[in-house]
Amino acid sequence: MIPLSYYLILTMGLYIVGMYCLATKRNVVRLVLGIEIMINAANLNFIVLSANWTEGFIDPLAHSIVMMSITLAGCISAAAFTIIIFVYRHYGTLDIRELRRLRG
Amino acid sequence: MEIPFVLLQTILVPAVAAPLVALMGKRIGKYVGWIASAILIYTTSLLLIAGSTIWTTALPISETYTWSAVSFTLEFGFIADNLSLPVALIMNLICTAASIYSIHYMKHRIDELYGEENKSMHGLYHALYLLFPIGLVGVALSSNLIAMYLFIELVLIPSYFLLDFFGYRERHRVATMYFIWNQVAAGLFLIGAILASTATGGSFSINALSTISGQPIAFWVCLLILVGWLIKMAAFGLHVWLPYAHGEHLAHIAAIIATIAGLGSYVIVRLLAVPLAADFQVFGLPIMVLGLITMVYGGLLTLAQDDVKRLYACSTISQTAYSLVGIGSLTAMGLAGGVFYFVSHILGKSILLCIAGVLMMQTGSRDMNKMGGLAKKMPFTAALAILGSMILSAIPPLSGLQAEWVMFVGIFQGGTLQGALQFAIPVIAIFATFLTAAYTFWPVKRIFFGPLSSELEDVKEAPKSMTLPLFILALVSLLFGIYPDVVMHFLSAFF
Amino acid sequence: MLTLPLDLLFLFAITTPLIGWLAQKVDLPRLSGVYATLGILLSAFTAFQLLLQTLGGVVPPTPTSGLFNAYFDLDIFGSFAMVIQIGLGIAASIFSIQYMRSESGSSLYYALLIGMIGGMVGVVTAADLFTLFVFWEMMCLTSYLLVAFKNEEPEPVEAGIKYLLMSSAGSATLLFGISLLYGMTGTLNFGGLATALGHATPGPWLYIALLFIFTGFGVKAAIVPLHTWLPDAHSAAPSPISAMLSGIVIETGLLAMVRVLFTALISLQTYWSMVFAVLAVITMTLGNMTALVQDDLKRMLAYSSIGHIGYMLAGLAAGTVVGLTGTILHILNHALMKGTAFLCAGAIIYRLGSRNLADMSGLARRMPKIAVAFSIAIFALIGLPGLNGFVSKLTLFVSVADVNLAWVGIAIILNSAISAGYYLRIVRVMIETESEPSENLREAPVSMWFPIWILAILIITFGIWPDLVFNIAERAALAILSMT
Amino acid sequence: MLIDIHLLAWLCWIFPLLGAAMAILLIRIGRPIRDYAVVFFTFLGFLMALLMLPEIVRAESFNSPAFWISLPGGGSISIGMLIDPLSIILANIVAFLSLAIMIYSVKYVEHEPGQDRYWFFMSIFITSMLLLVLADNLILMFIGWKMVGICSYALIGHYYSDEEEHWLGGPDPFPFRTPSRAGLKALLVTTFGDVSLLGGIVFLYTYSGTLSFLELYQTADVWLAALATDPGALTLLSVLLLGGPIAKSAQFPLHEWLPEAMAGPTPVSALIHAATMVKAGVYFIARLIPVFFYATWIANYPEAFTFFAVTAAVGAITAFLTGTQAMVAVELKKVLAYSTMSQIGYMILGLGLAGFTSHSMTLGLTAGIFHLISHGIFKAALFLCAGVIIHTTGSIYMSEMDLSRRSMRYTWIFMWVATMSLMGIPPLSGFWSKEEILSLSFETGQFILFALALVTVAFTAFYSVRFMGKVFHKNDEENQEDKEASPIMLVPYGILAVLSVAVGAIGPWFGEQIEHIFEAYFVDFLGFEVHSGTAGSIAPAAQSTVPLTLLLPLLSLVMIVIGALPAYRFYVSHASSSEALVEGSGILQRIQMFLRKRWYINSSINRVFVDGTIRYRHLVQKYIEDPLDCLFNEGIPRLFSGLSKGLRRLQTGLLSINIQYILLFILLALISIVFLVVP
Repeated sequence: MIPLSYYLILTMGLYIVGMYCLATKRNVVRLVLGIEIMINAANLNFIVLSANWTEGFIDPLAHSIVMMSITLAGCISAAAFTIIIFVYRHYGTLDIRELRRLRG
Repeated sequence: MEIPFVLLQTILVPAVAAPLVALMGKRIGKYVGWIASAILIYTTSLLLIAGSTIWTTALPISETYTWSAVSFTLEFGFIADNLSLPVALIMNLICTAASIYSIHYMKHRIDELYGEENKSMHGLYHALYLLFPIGLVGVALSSNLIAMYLFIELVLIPSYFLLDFFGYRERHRVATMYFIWNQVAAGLFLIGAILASTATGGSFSINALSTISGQPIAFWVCLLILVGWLIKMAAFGLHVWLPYAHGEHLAHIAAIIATIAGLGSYVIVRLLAVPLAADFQVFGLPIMVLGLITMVYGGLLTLAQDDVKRLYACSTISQTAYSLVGIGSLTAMGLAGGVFYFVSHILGKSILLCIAGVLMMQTGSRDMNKMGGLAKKMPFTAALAILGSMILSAIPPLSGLQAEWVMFVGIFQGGTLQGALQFAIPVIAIFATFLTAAYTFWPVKRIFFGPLSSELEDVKEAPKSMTLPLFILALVSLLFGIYPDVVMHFLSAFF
Repeated sequence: MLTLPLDLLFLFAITTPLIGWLAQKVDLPRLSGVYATLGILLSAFTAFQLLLQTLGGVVPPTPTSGLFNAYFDLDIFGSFAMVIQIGLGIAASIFSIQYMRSESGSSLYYALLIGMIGGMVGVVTAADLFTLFVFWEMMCLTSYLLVAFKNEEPEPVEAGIKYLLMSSAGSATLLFGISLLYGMTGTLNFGGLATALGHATPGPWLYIALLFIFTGFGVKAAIVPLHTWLPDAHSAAPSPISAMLSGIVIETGLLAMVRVLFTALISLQTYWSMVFAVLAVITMTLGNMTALVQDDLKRMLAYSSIGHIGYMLAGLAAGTVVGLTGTILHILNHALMKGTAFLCAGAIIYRLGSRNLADMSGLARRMPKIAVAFSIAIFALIGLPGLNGFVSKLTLFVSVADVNLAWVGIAIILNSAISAGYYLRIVRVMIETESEPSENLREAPVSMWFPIWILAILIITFGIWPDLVFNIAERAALAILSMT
Repeated sequence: MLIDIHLLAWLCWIFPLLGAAMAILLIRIGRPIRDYAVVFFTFLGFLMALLMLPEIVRAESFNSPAFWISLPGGGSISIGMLIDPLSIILANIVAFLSLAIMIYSVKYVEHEPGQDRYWFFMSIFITSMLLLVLADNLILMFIGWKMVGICSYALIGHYYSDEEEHWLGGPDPFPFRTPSRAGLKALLVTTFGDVSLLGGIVFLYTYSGTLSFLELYQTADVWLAALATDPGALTLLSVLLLGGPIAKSAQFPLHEWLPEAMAGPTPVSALIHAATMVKAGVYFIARLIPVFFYATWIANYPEAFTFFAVTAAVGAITAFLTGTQAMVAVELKKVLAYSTMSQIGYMILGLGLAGFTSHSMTLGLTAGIFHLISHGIFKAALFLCAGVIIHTTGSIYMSEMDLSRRSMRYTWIFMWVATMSLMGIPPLSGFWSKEEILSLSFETGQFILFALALVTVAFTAFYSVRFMGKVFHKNDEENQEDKEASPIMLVPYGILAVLSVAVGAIGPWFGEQIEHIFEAYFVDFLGFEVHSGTAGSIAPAAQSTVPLTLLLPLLSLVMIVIGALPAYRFYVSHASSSEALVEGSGILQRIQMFLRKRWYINSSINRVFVDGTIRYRHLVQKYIEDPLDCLFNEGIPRLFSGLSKGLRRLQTGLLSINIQYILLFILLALISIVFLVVP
């Protein structure tokens, strides 16, 4: 059996990847994907931990949570893309660095 | 005579009246000022009655109203005792006089700024003005630190708005500056108050203050409250806001600001010098030295002014420092004298600042270099200016001298002074008072004496409604001068 | 069936677009607004009743059967927060009737608004962390869309996408943290978390969980340095939404944080209270300092919200009954004050068409009702006694001074003094002599100044008579502290 | 006794106060009634003083103070009137001279502006002076003292509009001074002294715990002992207390206000010089002498001798200094002013000498007070005459005066009488009183002081003859246009001149009586015993008195002749011309200039204090206030706005940077966890 820590390192890694994506990428769509990665890191965590809790028993709570979470992530993406469309309309680009009207 | 809730009435009646006054102003314009003044005359007489009760029974009157009692007790406690009553009474009196004075003065100023027919401005002004007596009397009568803070801040609001609405020249900038300085000062006071309350077990009562005496926190409490009030008292280094605030404020509001500055002596005595006497000891010498520097510096600064209003503004810096030196001596005589001097000084200073307003109104100028010989045209005003100067310069039979000698006895006794300082500080201090005569009477000469310039030929005497209230203040000062026990009876019983 | 206010909110959230569609047919553009307001009013009424019940010691009936069984738990804390949230919602909604009249799809706007309120109500009444998270996301989603609602302009859209990205990153972090907590205890119920973790010696994972959860909520609550989305979003959103965001949405982050901190993470209190103390000072200082040089009225108010979040954090840092009381009370007071301020700003923008402070000079003479209410709000924000802001700030200071964090209290007071610098600029500009842009202004319509004045009167009332709410706030704080 | 003596004393100063009230209240009734009402009340005051006079022979003090102020710690201050020989003498002098001057004023101010003001302040002036001399404690006395000052301010600056005809000083190259400036100067200079005096009083009180004169006398041993334990305290007390009299009585170095105090109406000058104000200092020193005498000679605190040393030195220097200036002054009133200072110098010298030996207390007191009396009489007469002269000629400069001796015969005679009294020609009153001072200074062995005083006698004779000659003896052509003064003006100074003669006639007896009374009062009644032969005393000069009584008057007569003769030749007989003499000699020219420039004392004080203040007053503003202002009111806002702008840059608008903040936060939190928690 693979120790739990490996999974946790993996999910942490995923989380960091998501963050890295958010911090470095320019394209807004990629940023949304970054967020998806982060949410999925958390989801994965739930799954991993659900199995870990009791030997040989998988907690259904975690799975229902993940189901719900995926739905929410979908909603977020939907909302994000709605706004992104307007971003493109107004700015003519998807480069987040071009969105600098608001500062200071 | 027993009047129910006499102290609460003093605070509450103007507060309730303020919105009504604002509304009535829309209808009757400047005449609303008489209503406001009548209200203040009523509260003054209430305080007088309270004063007579205390005089005869020697027992303080106290009233307590709970404000909030959940996590910690916040109270509106009022106490009129031998220390607070004379201070409250005199401040209410000044507010009353200034209120009557302002009826005509404000008409002039509002006409100038907002046009002839602006009635609602009168209502606004008088409503805001009514907050001053509430705040000032409230500070004096509070028996609770938070209530005191509330009243301190309450004074700030009308002074900010009145400065911004009706002040002179750079009024908008100065209003903000004034507000922030005072906000910082009040903030420091609040910090001190709360620190004290943590040490007393959550009580904000002034009576409880003495329980923290001797604890290390008492030092910080003293320091914070002291520095907060030193800002308000415009001690040297912290005084730079005051010439602006006085200079640009309406004349009689400047008088009230001077009152606030002087009130510091009362608060320091009330909160620090008496309940925390042992912990306040270390501040004695520094306060005296600071007071001394401020006295001299304020005097020199006053001599440097050509602007009639800034002149009396700067003199406030110097005069308030007198009380500071008195308080710094930490002797009973010094403290009593410091408070007495404050009472006496604000009478004079109110007269003088109001006179500055009269001059600005009647001559349209505030530059002393352009004045001269006005005594011929405005004999009453000139007489008032001299009376005011006499109070400041401690010339009997007005009250200045009585206050000054009581205070200087305290300073010479100088509880905390040792060695050479024991002689040096009092002697320097008393010689510094010479400057007062110079900076009050020299301007009198510049403004009122000498040949009248042709531009000022048309100047007229101010109306009676402006000069008479000031004469009453001078009469009060005369009373204190001839029979100082009117004040000292109270103060001696306290200390 | 959830709880009664929530049910009503959902009902109206769903039906408002229908009414809006209907309204379009009968050409009554304000109908959907009125309908939504009625809905919020109704739910406010029920929420208020719930509050009275909880205060009376009665545990209100939460659904005993059905899908969401036991996932809600009504205590005084929750019901009090709920009343604040819905109450501010009423004001925003009434204000919007006129403000959003010309917007297309205003029924959608109301639906989103009600949804946001619903989300917040869910967050504070949730009995377990995941329910909390779901409603949290609901609140976030609706707020993203509301910020970007005026999509015909570039700024709201830009603010919206940035807000969305940052806040979602925060949400993801939060979820990650929740998953760790779940991993440690196997339950997400607050009661369960409290029993499992409340008295245990903290292990390293608990710290990590704290970090993630705190960061997650912190982004929403705009704790420096996680605050960067806030000035953009708050200034670009429609003013009633700004009022909601500043007044209660970001505070909901704090409220949620309180729930978790005082149950699952109570064993780390000594650690996080120190961190909070530092962050409180940084947050309030940065917020107030940055606001000093703003020329955009709404942006200034937005920064000031950051400052106030700092004050609230101080109470959490104290972590005592007094501290929590102070925080809860300040959340209420800030909702009133900042709500008034943003709605006033909205009314001004509605008439003036500009957010620039310099254009507003002389406003007081043209729009006296708005100017007076605005001034009241501003003086309350400064913390002048007699107005509500003072009482809560005082409570906060006392609480930190009690636990030997007096320096935080001193920072609060000095910050109040600094903040006077920019707050007063607003007052000053309004009462300055008139300028050209403000010459032809008229007073704002009734539906705008009415909610503003309701809030302003509450500001004064709670200032003069703080015990009206002080009591409840304290009991709410006790309710939180009794969870472990 | 018809009326209780305490009541008399109170009424004595209350009546003039009522007179002041009349001056205001009766404005509308009409001028003559008002004037006479005021004068009448002054008269009543005088009457009260007169009624007290019989009590003087009892040589006791009457004092029944009434409660006035309660002080912290249970103490209190009572006030009352102190009636003892010293105060009775002074009160009588003041009240009498004031009455004469007030009667004179009725006519004098007939056509002057601001009469209400004039009468009001004159009455208050008299009130305060009477209050000053009758007060039984230091504070009450100080109140009178200060009120005298403010009244003098108002009266000197009576012509506040500064019309050119009221200017003072000049002619070129000497600067003109305006009345309002003169008033201010008088107020400020005396205030400087007052401040010092107040300091002294308060300082004294901290040791003595009482302000009452009688109690101070009675408890002198106790509080002096306390005072003497602090080194320097007695010296400090002496200097502080003397500051007041020195300024008030126009003594060196605070004397420069008096010459310019001539700017007011002449009766005011008369009042200031003869009856009030400048005499206050003399009175106060006389009051203090017993105490300091006790300290020096009986309690043996050598420090207390400072008081006497300073007093005597100041008196002698002033007498000499101002005597020289009087010789060259060009304005009539200014000559008289210098002469006043010079004469007051004598009085102060006499009082100072009281403490030089262990037995000279009453001698010194007598000498000082006697001279005060006689000077009061003749100086009042001189000023009143001068008022008439200036009125008649319309000029303040003696060079422009040329009066007819015939048509103004009475004035001429009275003025000569007064002048001779001033010169000290026997048997006029001035001679006897001056002799006492001279002989005392000789007897105590203070030969420098004696020499100064003696030389001043010659100066006095010179300037006296000079001004009389210049006014009345300019040429022999009789100027018929001049009219004698109206009786209402003439009578007052006539009476004064007669009185001068009368007092002179009984001079020695008069002096002796005063001495007896003081002896009986201070020594027998109060118990300030004078032991002869106390350590450190100068050998008593008792055996040499017989030759001295002859030698000294002779010597001073010689000095008078030395002084008067040249003046007579220059100004009366016109046998030679002083201008020619001065122009012929460079040294004399320089001396004349030096004297006219008032030894440059005035100009240097002016330069340092007045011009310095005016010129450099803005420096404070510029170098302290403005930088502070800049620091606080611009610097701090700028600092904050700078910080604010800096912090604003954190808000870059770049999402990636925002995310980096989050990462940074997480990182910092992690570090803090690692460092704070893990170990």
